[in-house]
Amino acid sequence: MTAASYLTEQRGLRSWLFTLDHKRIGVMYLWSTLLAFFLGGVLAMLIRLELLTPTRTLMDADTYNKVFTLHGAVMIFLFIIPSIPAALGNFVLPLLLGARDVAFPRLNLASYYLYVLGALMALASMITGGIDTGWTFYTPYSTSTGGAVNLVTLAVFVLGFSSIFTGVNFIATTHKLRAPGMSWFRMPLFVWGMYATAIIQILATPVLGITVLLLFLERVFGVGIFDPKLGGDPVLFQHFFWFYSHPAVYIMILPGMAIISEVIPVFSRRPIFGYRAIAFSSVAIAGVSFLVWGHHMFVSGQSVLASALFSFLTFLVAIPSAVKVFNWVATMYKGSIWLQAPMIYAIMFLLLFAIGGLTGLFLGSLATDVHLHDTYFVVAHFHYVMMGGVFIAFLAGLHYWWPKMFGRMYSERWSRIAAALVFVGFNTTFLAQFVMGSRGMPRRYYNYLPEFQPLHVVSTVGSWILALGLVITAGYLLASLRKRPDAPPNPWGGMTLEWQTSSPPPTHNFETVPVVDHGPYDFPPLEAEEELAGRRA
Amino acid sequence: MDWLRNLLMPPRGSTFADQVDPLFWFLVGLTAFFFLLIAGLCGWFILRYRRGRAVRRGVAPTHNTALELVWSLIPLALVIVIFFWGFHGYISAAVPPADALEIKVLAKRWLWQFEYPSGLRTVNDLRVPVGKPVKLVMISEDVIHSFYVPSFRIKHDVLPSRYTQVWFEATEPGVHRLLCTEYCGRGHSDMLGTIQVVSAEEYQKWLDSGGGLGEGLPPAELGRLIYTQYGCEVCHSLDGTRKEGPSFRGIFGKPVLLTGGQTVIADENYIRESILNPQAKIVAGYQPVMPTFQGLLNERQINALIEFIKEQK
Amino acid sequence: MSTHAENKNAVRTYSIVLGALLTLTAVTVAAAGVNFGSAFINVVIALAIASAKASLVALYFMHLRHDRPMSAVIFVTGLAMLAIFLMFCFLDTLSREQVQPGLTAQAPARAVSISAIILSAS
Amino acid sequence: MSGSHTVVEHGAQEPFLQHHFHDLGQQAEASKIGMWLFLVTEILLFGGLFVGYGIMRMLHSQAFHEGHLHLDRSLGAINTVVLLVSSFTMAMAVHSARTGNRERLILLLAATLAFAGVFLGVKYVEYSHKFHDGLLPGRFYRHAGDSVPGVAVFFSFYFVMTGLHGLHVLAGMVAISWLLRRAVRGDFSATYYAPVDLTGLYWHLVDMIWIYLFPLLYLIS
Repeated sequence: MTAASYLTEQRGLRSWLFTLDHKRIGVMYLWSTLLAFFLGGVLAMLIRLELLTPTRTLMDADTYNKVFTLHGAVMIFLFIIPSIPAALGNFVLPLLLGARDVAFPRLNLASYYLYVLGALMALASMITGGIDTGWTFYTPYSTSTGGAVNLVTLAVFVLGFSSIFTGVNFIATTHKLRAPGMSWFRMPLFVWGMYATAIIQILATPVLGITVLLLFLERVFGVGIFDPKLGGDPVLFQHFFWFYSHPAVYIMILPGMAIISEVIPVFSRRPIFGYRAIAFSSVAIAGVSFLVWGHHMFVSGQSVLASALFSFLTFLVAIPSAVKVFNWVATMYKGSIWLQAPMIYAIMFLLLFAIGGLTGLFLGSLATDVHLHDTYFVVAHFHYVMMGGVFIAFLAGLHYWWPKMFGRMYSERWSRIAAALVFVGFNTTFLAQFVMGSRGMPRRYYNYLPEFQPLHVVSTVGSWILALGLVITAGYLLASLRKRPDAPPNPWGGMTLEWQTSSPPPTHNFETVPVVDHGPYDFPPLEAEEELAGRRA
Repeated sequence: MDWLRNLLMPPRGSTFADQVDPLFWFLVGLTAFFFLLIAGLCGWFILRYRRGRAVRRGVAPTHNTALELVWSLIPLALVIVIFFWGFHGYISAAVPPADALEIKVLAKRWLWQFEYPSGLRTVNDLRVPVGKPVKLVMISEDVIHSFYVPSFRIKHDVLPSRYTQVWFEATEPGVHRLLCTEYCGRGHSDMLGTIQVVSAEEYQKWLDSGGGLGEGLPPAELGRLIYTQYGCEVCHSLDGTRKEGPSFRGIFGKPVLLTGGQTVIADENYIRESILNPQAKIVAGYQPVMPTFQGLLNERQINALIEFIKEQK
Repeated sequence: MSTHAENKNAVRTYSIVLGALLTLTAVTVAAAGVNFGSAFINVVIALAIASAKASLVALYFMHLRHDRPMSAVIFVTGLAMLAIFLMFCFLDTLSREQVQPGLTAQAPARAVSISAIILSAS
Repeated sequence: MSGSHTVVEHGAQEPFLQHHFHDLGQQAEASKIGMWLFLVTEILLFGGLFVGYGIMRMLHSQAFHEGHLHLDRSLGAINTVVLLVSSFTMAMAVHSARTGNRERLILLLAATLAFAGVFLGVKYVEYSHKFHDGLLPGRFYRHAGDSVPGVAVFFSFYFVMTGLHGLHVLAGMVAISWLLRRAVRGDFSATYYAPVDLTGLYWHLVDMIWIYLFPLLYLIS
């Protein structure tokens, strides 16, 4: 590399802590969220270990309740929600648009520090009594239990604003900082996905803020809105909570879909099939996501009329999701499919997300949801969407942009071994949970009926395979950082703007302002590409 | 196919099973079909159009309006069918027949209490006649619980703020499991009960005998029965393990330190008071969470429980 | 010179808007003392007046009337989300089935039908 | 990076242009979009309270009526007028900034700040009166002699809603003070006045929320 990159132009801790560079903030976010994922993963392993036997295995019921609460809260608020937008998105969104930075760099740094503050508050709960409410904080349990609930509600409030700031930045950046020639329909689909995500972040997160604030005030002052003893309605809390937390599912999955929309055309060397359909379906999902939250409440005492409406609207979300999947598959048709790590994870995403999405039909449908609600079926379903979907897409994106972020190629061979282990481990862990769930094993159970033990053992063993795969992933990625920089500017042959600059990029992203004169997936004719492959080999 | 049915679904115990299960199996089939379709296409494309493989690729279209309409409209039609199918089952579960037998349910951490029209009360043990609609009117004393009977395919939250209801009609005599499915704290996974479906005559006989719990049993044996059936075991262990409440092991006749510093001897009167008025004296280090059993246990049953506790040396 | 004219113009517009806002404040205080038949109608009238005031503030003080449409789009989207939130919460609360011990004879089946719910909401 | 950034910001040609924007117009438009997005989050934050208020008022309509009788309607009306006038002076301040009239900008910002102070002063009088009567939120409610239960819930909402609004007024005062300092320093001109414009938008939103709070809390019939 000739010129200094964003990694080397300035050195020292201060140059990182006070940076306004979106790439450095993205990298700081990346390491922080990965640390959170590691913590959440350790907690998950503890949960699986405890469930190896029907009664006590290694911890008491109180500890177990705190562990699963923290696992959920850490994974959702500290990992999945910020991982793709704030870590990968921060890094690549301005590059994809040909911008020098996001619109509000200081707000971006503020977002990161709010994240750190919120994370520290949430983790401080571990040493100040723990929290055993479940990540859903349902009242009146959450208003009557002891522990560090107050601290965690405030942490969630702070984390919410961190997320809002990211969303504000992305929308303003997309509107105002596109490079010359970058019309809306020349934007890479990742940008469309981020844009749709940002809409939800801005519109839904404030309601989470007021919900946890009211919960906090309920605990401190006894406000009375959610407390039946004071004339309040605990079911209203569920409306407040899910008004945010269901759209939040799309804050998580839309960025995952956005990554897949980048990876599949590049590694199939095909223009994406149905660009507009995918772009609009992202925005459609963002819109409809606000109309479906009540499907978490079919057995909660919500009225029959509300349940019926919410069920119907829920099914409408299935359509844009299905459209996306079919478009991705069709993109591969007559392509030149290059099975490198990002593509392997993208195909894994297609398979796992298909299961996650299709099992959602069981839960959106009223009669079957009554039986399956709050069982392991739900646990398996959302892990297929959140982990099989979002996390696998995150891995696809991480492998895709890793050379760009750090200027190093990782070991392709180890990445295949790891991917195979992750795939086998994941399915072993969670397919067993589908079966348990439909047979009537409730979630959040510390003790369980002995008849479920074989399936729990399978699930726990699966979690070990999964963990092994992830440890290997961490190993070869970290090992690549010890090498000398060896990544070419465009290792995958992508046509989007981030590949037009060096790897890693210079501080101001581009030496000259790029001018866009083609679509994001207008690859050169295939013959030339095949020739290129021959030369590289 | 029976093995598959037993693998994925619990036994069928109520009329709802016949409404829920066909939809469930339809969805299983749909999931399998679309998953195999997607996986098959992916596999085929990967094999056929692998990079470097000499194959005629030509120019693939970047969109195809007709195709895109087809794969939007077919799922749309399918989900509309699923919606109405699911709605149908849900509505019939939401509206109990007018002649349903009404039983009141009180949920509290961590037990289920049932009150029959005759005034009889039981704990964690619901007995219902076969082939007759039963409506449960439920309320909680503390936090939200959820009444779940997998083999009946019914579930409904039990709220502390207002009554909710659920109904079912059991199809044959047998025993079914009742679980709590709304997380309610330490004893959540122990908040279990049984539902015994018996013939109409047997049900009537049982009601007339006042529940007939443990007749003819010696007091300590009856005490053991009450200990399990009334949910004492959820909070009080027999082997010294610390649970929500103090263990019964070796407490009888011993001094007990209370919150506030005073000490009492755990004699018959103390135990009796703790059963009927649990908040009167709280053992140091424990929370005042125990519900009262006033009106739930008669004198004979209380004495039996005391005898049982005496034996836990 | 154009500044001067523009100046005068703006001062006049803002003054008229302020006058309207103060008048509407007086109207809403007065309306609160009048019984329009039901508490519900009183709430609707109070909220209608408040919305008129808020619209004046948004259109003139916040320049939405002359601004780029983007600002208005963002603002209206936010209000629409709030409306959705409000609507569904009320819909559920108003249409809940009333369950009481011993009320078997009531006809909860009717309560399910949408027409009954619309009736009970008004 | 932060170092070079500051250099660009205080560069010679455009003192307040950040390095990643082409010109001040683009920068102002981006910041305006950002501000409106932020205002939407504020609307939804308060919106949650309005929804909760609506449901609780429906469930406890008598208690809400009885509770509101303890509020001083004339003080509420005075505060409404004060806040509306402050919105007017703020709009005029933005106009002065746009036309480059520095003296008038300073005067109008100071006036807005003063009205905001009056608003909080009146609020203080109201709050201390409620404290004295034991009309406190939720479980701290000490007032005796209510004919219906649930008045405590009304006062919970009264304090949470006006309290959160009061905090926003306070934040607005901090922002206006900062504008005042920059205006005195001579930072603003007819080409660069975005901070005044954006603070103005925020201030009008605070006013707008009060426009709804006033009838909902003080005028229940």
